[in-house]
Amino acid sequence: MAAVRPMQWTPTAAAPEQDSEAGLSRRFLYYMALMREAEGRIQDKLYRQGKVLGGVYIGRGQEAIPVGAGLTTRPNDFLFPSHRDMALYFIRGVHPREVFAQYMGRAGGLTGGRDGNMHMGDMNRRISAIISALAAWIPVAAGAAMAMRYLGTSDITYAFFGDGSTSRGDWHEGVNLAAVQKAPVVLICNNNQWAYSTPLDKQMACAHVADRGPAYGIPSEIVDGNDVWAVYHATQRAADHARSGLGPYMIECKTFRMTGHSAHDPASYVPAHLFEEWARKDPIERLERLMVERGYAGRDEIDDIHAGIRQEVDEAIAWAENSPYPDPETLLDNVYETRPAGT
Amino acid sequence: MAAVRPMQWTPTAAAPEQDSEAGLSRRFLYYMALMREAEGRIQDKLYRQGKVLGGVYIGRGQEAIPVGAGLTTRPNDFLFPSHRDMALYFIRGVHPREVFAQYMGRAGGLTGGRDGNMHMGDMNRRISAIISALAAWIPVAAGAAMAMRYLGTSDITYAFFGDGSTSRGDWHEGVNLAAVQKAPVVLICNNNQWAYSTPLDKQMACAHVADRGPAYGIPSEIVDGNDVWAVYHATQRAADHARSGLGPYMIECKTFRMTGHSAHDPASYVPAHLFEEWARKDPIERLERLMVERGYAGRDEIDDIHAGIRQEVDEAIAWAENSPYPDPETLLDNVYETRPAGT
Amino acid sequence: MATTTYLEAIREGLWEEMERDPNVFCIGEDIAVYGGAFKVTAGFLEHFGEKRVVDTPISESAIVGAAIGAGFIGLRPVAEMQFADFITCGFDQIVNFAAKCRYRWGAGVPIVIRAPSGGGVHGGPFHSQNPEAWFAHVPGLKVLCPATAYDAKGLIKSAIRDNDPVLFFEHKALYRRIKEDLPEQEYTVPIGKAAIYRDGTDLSIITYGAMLYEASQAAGDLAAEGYSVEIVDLRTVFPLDEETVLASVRKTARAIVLHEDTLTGGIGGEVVARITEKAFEYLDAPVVRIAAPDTPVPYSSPLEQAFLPTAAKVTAKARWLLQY
Amino acid sequence: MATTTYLEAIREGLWEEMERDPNVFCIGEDIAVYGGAFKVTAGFLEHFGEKRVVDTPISESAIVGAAIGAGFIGLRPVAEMQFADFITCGFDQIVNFAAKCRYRWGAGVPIVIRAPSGGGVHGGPFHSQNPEAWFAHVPGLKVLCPATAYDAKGLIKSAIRDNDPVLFFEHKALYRRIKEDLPEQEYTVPIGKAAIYRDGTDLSIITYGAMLYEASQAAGDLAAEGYSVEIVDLRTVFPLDEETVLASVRKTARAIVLHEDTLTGGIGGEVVARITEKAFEYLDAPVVRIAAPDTPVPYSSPLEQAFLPTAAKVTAKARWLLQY
Ligand SMILES: Cc1ncc(C[n+]2csc(CCOP(=O)(O)OP(=O)(O)O)c2C)c(N)n1
Ligand SMILES: Cc1ncc(C[n+]2csc(CCOP(=O)(O)OP(=O)(O)O)c2C)c(N)n1
Ligand SMILES: [Mg+2]
Ligand SMILES: [Mg+2]
Repeated sequence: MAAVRPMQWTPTAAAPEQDSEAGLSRRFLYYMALMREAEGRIQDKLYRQGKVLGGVYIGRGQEAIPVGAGLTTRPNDFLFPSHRDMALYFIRGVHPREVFAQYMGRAGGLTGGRDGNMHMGDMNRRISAIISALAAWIPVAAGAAMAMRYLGTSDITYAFFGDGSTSRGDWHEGVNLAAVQKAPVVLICNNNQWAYSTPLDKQMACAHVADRGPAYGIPSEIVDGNDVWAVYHATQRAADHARSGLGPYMIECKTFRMTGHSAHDPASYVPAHLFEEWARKDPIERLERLMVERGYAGRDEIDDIHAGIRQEVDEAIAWAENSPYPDPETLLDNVYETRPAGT
Repeated sequence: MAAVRPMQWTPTAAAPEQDSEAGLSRRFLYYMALMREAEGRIQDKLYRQGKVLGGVYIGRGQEAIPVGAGLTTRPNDFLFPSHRDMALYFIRGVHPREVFAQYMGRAGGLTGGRDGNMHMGDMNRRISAIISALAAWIPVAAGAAMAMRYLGTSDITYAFFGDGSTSRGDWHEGVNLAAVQKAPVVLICNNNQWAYSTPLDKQMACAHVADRGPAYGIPSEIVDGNDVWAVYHATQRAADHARSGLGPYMIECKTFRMTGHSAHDPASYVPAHLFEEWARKDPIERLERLMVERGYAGRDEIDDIHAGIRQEVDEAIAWAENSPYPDPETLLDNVYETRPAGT
Repeated sequence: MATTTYLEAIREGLWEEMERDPNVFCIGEDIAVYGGAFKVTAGFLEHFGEKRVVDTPISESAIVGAAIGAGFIGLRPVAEMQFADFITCGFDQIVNFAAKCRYRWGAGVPIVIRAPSGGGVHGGPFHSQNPEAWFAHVPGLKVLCPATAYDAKGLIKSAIRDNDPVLFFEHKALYRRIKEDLPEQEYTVPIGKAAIYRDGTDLSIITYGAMLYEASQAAGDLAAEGYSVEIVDLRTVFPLDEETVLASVRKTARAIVLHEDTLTGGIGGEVVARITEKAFEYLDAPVVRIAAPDTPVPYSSPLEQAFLPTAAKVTAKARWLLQY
Repeated sequence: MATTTYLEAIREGLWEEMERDPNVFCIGEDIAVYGGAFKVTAGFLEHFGEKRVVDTPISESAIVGAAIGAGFIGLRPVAEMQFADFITCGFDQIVNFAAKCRYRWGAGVPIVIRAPSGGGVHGGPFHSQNPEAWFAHVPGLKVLCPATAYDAKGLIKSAIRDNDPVLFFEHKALYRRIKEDLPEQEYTVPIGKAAIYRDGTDLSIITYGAMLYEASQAAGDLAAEGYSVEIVDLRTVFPLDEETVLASVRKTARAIVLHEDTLTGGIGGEVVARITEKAFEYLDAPVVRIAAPDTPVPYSSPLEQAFLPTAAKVTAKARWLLQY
């Protein structure tokens, strides 16, 4: 199965050794822009062309969260993304080809066509595939973290979720178990203020997701989710906390969902002025302004990064479109490690 | 089915019109002592004699909670007891006969032998039967409360649960839904500091169950669960809050489980000194001392109440032992309102 | 030209019942402002108001639980699972709370749980499942899987009026694909009664849900070959209308049980077992099942196509049986 | 005199695997300090320490989820449900997370979920259920229901070594009732293989779990009447060992499928369907099922006795079949 054979891939502008502020800014920008471009192509082109079928959920306007948090991860940490965190896959070394092929149901996709859209994972790259049931991965992340401690490592897990997902019983059970067990989990909420058509005040009667930390005896902090540096620093604090044996730490990233819930949702229930307001807070533009202001990069360099990404994405889509569909003969494979007699 | 035909029963010492402080004290004492006596007979006699089979879970030392809370209820309020709240049934007018017959699996029991121990309910008397899965009734209580508001009544629901039950996903989902919907639910936690063999600090990493109120944006308060007057007043506040449309209100009653988890559990995992400590805080003795001090009742009157209860219980047990077992011919009845063809 | 889609039929049934009985109300995720993920309840909020069309947090267990509680107080809640796949998140409430109250303490639970199920829409493993078999194993529940617009409307109305918990699986691939003319006047369809969708004498195909149309196509193809195929549409998969099934098989002596749900542990086994036990002497050939294989529902089209049972598979098996 | 109870056999199997492989650990409610509601893990905490015997909050979904997560990191978790009835609270994690990871993205989930199931102990509706059929309908899971101490030990060891999610249902009425002498030397029992518990030629009884002993008593009674009854103990109810079942029925030409779980939608239907499809020509009589009726498990003794299948019911039906 394709899923377990990682591809080799070197991101054009994100070599990990660039750890100066300028270098890190460039990596932030690269991954955020790559996510924006890749998701844009999927939602606005491939989906409309009928090349991507089924549900499409993108994280436009929220890229600072997976990127700021993702770049604090170490190779052995295990990531549990939610459905608007595409950048985490790139940060984990998943090739854009594999992502496009995933969306188009091709054999070269991360799940080889078995599953679609953001339902992808790779054990070798230590990133999990979500199941649809929201927050189901919170207890799983807790258990993985318990296992890491059990094995005596300083590895940690990162669990991502939306505001709406906190309503699920699994979220509660998972956070509570992690807290009691002092499991090294970093809990990262993308509070984009909507869950499908449901606004925050119909989802919870507390003002902030972070208000839920004390219910589990864990620290929680609120951060501007459109400020990638802020997300990065907060996540670093959270990771340090978890890594040093103090248990889970929750970060609530305030942001906004700049699209409908999915590609088919025009989001007419969202007051238009909110989109305008939040468009002005776009995390990519904001980072670019900062980079220019601080002299981390010139406009040209930034344009080059975008151009490089567009080329990468063009190439990856072409590759994915040439990837064959999975062979129906493989339909029964891999239900179990060994196929049971008579099936 | 026996369950839907309430018996006539007049409690010996608990006429509802006694609403002076002295009168109320007498009603408190009556129900607490009745619960103590009934549960004592079940656990220490009938169970040992093999007349009660299966699990037995009693609320010894916790009687002030169902009694203090229960006596704030109005006839149309709907009660969702937990498994250590027997007094609620008596307060609802369930006859001790029906309770003993329930425990002995007789036709005259509240479920006619269909279910056992505290798994009993009665729609006519507006008291629900729990299912075993802890906290499953919290969302149910939320929905019942929503329906009451829908119907334009000022009725409310009371939902009882233990400290350990707050770990369940259903607890979270139910409390959150109630909070968002501002459903009139009074949430009453018996924090007896154990859940089976599991102490609080392995159940939750916060200090108090009440710390969880803010996570739902609902008021919560801590009360001495062995002080029936304190429970009564706190519940009254909670009920007023809920009845006036302000939504759920949580009360955490600090108490102690003065037995094993169930009749077969010697509770050797509980440090012995805790039993001694809490024995001194016994809610019944404490109420009696207060009644005598304040001149609400003399020792004689108190002794009379106990004697009356013993007699009532003797009679009820005798009745229950004479109640027939359910007829196996009824096995297939009442799975549905109308039995499907061919079954 | 046929005018009412399967989806509209459900909407109409729901609407009529809400008009008829003020105790009927809807509860679920994104059903009010948004009108539901599939727009079944579009326009309900505007007409019936927010007391009767309640958007909830993402809490399937609480949705079912709240419906049960509202049922206790005399309402008739219709709960929606956004996708049937998420019903597993409210499983305990359904199988242990709702299903067992009446038996245990005489408390009826008059709730309906609507859930869009089924594949063929590129939904992948979590937006395509057919969970009916789990619930058909739970005494106390009723499980409906309408295939036609007529039945969808008639059954949702019966479900709402029923005093026991009813699971109503709406096949999402039929929502907009199936269109029929429905009667002007009000009607209901009884729960627990199968329908003879097509009369025949040589072979019975017993099926339900979207597979009805595969069966129908197969029956057409086989008619061209001179075979007369009877199709039994179960409609209610639990409690099963054994009489109608047995009567058909006693007539035709050959049977295929067809469902989209995966084979092992699906409802097919139950149907075959009843036929084998109670119509054994009438059988001229083995009773065979056609169902999806024992795998999750794959996403990619070629895989999903290979996964789903089709008319062609039915026809091939039927020929073998008819020549047996 | 036989020395090892069914319960001790499970304990021994678990203990040996924990000794053998440091990646094996136990997680559940009240399993450490208390040693488990049934004391299966009594003494484990003292011997293996609290890292390997983990008491959790009352959170069945999180217990299963945490086991999955620990499995991702290379451990081999054994999770306990205090009673099998509570497995419904972790249902989504089992059927959607654990069962589907390998198929979707190649991630093996090497977990075991132990759960005391079954009636006959006056447990009432929520401490007596047999939930195996739900899971036997979920591709990706393996479902074990051992009946003997030998199999219980051998299968728990195989389950722990298996790289796929395994549900291990321990029949609580057998815990202390069944005693056997077990081999001194280590052994395992293969998953997916039924056992011929008793050889016979006239009739096959296909069963598993506690019903094995009712079948066995019935077979004894029928032997006295001159009938030779074969008993197939499925042991693994999913994936099913079809070959062994079919071989038995092809030999005897008559079959009863017997289980304690309720009739409709139980595993019996699946077994009958496979026999009917694949051994049809060998059958001399209808294949019949004996199972609990379609009701919740009642508490009171006379009701529960009427509910549970018994040797007498089996014998009566067998006589009818043998004379068919
Ligand atoms: C248990 C469950 N119920 C419903 C859904 C359908 N659903 C998918 S995403 C979504 C909204 C999620 O909101 P949130 O957690 O805030 O994440 P966001 O989409 O806003 O990033 C819903 C209701 C689901 N996936 N799982
Ligand atoms: C979902 C679920 N898991 C496990 C159990 C078994 N069980 C019954 S009571 C109990 C402890 C409950 O603790 P708590 O809520 O604190 O109530 P207490 O018994 O202390 O009054 C447990 C684990 C159960 N009934 N339901
Ligand atoms: Mg959101
Ligand atoms: Mg407790």
